Amino acid sequence: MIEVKEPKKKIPVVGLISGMLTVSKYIFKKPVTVQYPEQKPELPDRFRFRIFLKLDDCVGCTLCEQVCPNHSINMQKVDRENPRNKRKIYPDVNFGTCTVCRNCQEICPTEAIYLDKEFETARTRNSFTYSPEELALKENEVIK
Amino acid sequence: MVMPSSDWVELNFGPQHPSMHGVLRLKAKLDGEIVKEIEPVIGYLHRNAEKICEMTYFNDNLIYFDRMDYVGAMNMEVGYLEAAEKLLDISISERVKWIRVIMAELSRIAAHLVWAGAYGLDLGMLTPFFHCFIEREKILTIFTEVSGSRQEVNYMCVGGVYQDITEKAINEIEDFVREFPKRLKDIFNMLMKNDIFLSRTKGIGILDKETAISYGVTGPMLRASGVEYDVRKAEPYLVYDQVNFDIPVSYKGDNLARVLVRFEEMRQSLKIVEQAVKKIPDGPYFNPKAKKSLMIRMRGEGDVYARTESSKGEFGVYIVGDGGVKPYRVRVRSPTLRNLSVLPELAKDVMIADMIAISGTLDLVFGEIDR
Amino acid sequence: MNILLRLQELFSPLGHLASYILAYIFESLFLVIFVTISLIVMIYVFRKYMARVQQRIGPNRVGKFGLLQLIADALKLVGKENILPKNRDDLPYKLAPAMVFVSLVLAFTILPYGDFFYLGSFTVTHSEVTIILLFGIIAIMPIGEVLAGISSANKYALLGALRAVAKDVSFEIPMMLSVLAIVMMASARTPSSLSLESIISSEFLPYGILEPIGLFVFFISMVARASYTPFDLGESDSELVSGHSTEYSGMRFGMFYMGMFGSIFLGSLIVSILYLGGPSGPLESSLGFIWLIIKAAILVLISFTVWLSMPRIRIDKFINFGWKYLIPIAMINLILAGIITLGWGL
Amino acid sequence: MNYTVQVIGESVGKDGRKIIKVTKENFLDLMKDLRNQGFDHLSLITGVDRKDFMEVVYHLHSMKTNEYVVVKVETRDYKVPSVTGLWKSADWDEREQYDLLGIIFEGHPNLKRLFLPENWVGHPLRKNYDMKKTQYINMDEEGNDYATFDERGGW
Repeated sequence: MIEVKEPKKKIPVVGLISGMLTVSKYIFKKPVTVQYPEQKPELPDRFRFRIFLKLDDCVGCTLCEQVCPNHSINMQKVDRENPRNKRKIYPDVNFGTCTVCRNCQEICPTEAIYLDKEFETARTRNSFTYSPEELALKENEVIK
Repeated sequence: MVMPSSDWVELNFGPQHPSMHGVLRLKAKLDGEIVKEIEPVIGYLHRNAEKICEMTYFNDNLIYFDRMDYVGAMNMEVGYLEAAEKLLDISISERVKWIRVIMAELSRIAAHLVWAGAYGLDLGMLTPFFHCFIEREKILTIFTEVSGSRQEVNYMCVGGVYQDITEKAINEIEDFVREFPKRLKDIFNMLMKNDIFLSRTKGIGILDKETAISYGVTGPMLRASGVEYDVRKAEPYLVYDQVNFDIPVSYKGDNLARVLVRFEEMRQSLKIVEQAVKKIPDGPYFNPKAKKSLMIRMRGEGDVYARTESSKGEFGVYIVGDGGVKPYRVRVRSPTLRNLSVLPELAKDVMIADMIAISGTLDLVFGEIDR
Repeated sequence: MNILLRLQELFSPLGHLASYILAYIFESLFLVIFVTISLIVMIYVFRKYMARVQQRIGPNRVGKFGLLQLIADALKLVGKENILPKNRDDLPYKLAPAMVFVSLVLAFTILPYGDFFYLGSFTVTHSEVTIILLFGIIAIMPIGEVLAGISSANKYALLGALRAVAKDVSFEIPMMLSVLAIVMMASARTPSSLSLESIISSEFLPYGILEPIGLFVFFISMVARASYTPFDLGESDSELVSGHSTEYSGMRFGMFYMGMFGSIFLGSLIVSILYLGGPSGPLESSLGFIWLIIKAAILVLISFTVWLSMPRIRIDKFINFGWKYLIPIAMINLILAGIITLGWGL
Repeated sequence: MNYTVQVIGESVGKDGRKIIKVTKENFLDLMKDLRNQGFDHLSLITGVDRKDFMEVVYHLHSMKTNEYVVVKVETRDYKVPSVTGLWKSADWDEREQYDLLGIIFEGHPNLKRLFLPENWVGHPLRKNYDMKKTQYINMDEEGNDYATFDERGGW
């Protein structure tokens, strides 16, 4: 336990001037902002945003649908030949409600659903939901 | 001259107001410049997280806790997991405990930095805000480094953490610990050397010990009123009994005391992080028992209350389980709600400017108050 | 030789009266352009300065280095819808921003700018009593703010107007007292001591060196009058949302915004004219305008630093400060000035 | 600890905290007792909807001795005596529990809803609350908000 001390009483204007100097000192320092579209920020290795799906690996176990905290994932029927996925159901993702909690990636038994670094996924309101085929594509290949 | 109460002007501060920290609405009755009485109206950000928690699995609830105190999300996760892991009988390894301590303390610094910047803005100071956020951004980068997200991290899970802390993240934390005190000193000087700042905070909004305890005020506000109560010392959780730190206390109880206590807390948190980074042992970062249950088949019965010290005060989580995979009832003790409830007491017969200065020191975060 | 006379010479074939009228019109136009450009430059500098102090970059998208940012902002403000409050008092509501801006531009017509090479001085009005005119005009500006506050039928705006009145009343007096000291000192050396030009020309040392107390009082009064952060009580954006300009939008808001920056610039100009020797400086006399601008620019930068580094003072403490400290200090300054003047007279 | 009143039972919970169960009649006396014994900090009031009865849980804490005790009281008619006279923090806590669970705290000076608008239908944390019915919120001229079932009457 320590007691915090109030700053000592000073001559009135001196404090104001030293505060002003502290502030104006920073004019000589480099700005920290990143000019976004031209300069991309250096993202840490583990940064994740967009969900991807490997269609061949998905077994349609619906675990990701169950674990999704805000029901962003729903299983869809997709007519596609895959011996491992007998029921032919694959997850779609609504990015409008996705909170990037990565629970689906953690729980997926075959690592079919995973997240990756892509984050520039601006979409209009009605096209947030990505179908399973679109989830398999790279972001710039998705046409909405 | 005393105006009769019928001549008081009624004025709504908020829900949209520059210094109401989100969506607080204060119904104020004014006699000229003097605030005669105020009534806080809350609930504009109410999502009923407690009800949502009853409908989701134990592990999934974490993301709703991230969004309670969204400026210091890791603290909320620690608070929830303290209760959930006791209820589900899942133990965590020593390494996880240390990781959690590091993250909780970094998050405390981040939350206090938001407060310090916003408090400057409340008083009309523009510059400290940006310096606070530059430093906060460094912490958020560390969070991204370990978890993948900046603010609502969802890093911890029942039984451990999702991903192990990396060597690079530890280096970044060490860099931060080395460089932060310089900037903190500058921010501190910008505020504390200023006579106007002192005149706005000294002796204003005095909260005495008895009122504070009776209203359930906790955290830096209570400590500024002279009560040496910190859950990290009173009921050590994780490994807080193995690190060396002090609780800052002031006996003045005014705005300035609260400001100083929070600044000192940042320094103490930094001290904890410094020790924890050195002491962090090897070990598993995840309890295989939780992993085996696939995160959604964990069952718990009984009721558990766990309290932790978040950046705002005592954050308690009370979980009742009925043996199912989802909690039966989750109740959150929101520290800021109690801190806010003392505002009508503090802001009585003060000037409008003082009311803003006082409500700034409460450190309001509406995700947590309204839940 | 100043611009006015040169213009009159240019138009002299049109006859005496017509040439003077045309000369005045063009001269006023020059002045409006000068004020607008200096405001644009000032706001740009302020933004860049603020950004650097806060380790940001500041405007850099519109034009090279963001130089056209302010023009873009002005276009945006003009293009915006004017949202009018329902219960407003129509005439004063619409008059208030114009009043603030017009009185600001009027004040610029009186200042002695000093010579600028061939062009000469910018000054429009030449009179024996410019100092009285000047303080008469700048006293109009707060009235615009008060009108805005009481006419927009908003409690925040009303409180802002009340604060603005209290602030202005308590700071006009020390301001005028410190100006009085200057007039007194000037009267010992020049017969027309109410004219700004003769005040400048009569000094052998800048008055700021002779009476630093007066400089201090006057600078604080000017800061208070321009209402930026330590004393922005009429606006106090974290308490009263935006004070008297809460209900304004579009270009009407823009006028208040320009009015604030304009009065910082005006204040710096007046301080440098009265206390720092104005256009006089070393080197040749045709550089007077440059000297004045340099002096004003330094004061403007100091003002910006004050703005960025200080919290808002509380209204009662502020008025206390005005009445209990500044007025006595100004009185002492007046007495000291009297002693100095007597010394000169002897 | 000694109490002057009869308690139903004492036990230790899963988290190691002492739990005291008490009937509704003896509840207020017990709380007064505990208040006098130094439990100056009412940490939390929780209502748990057990379907056929309501359980109200009080977490009490003593700042001086750092003791902790949990008081549980059951009620079938959703009515519990208010403890606002003993701890100030009970004021908002009880309002919150009234708001979300519909527990009526008898003797509370200002028992209004804390989060939801005053005319909200139902108490959301009850187990039988109908989640299907959407209620929309709007604001009246005074700035107070109200709830409505009309889709166009709010957001």
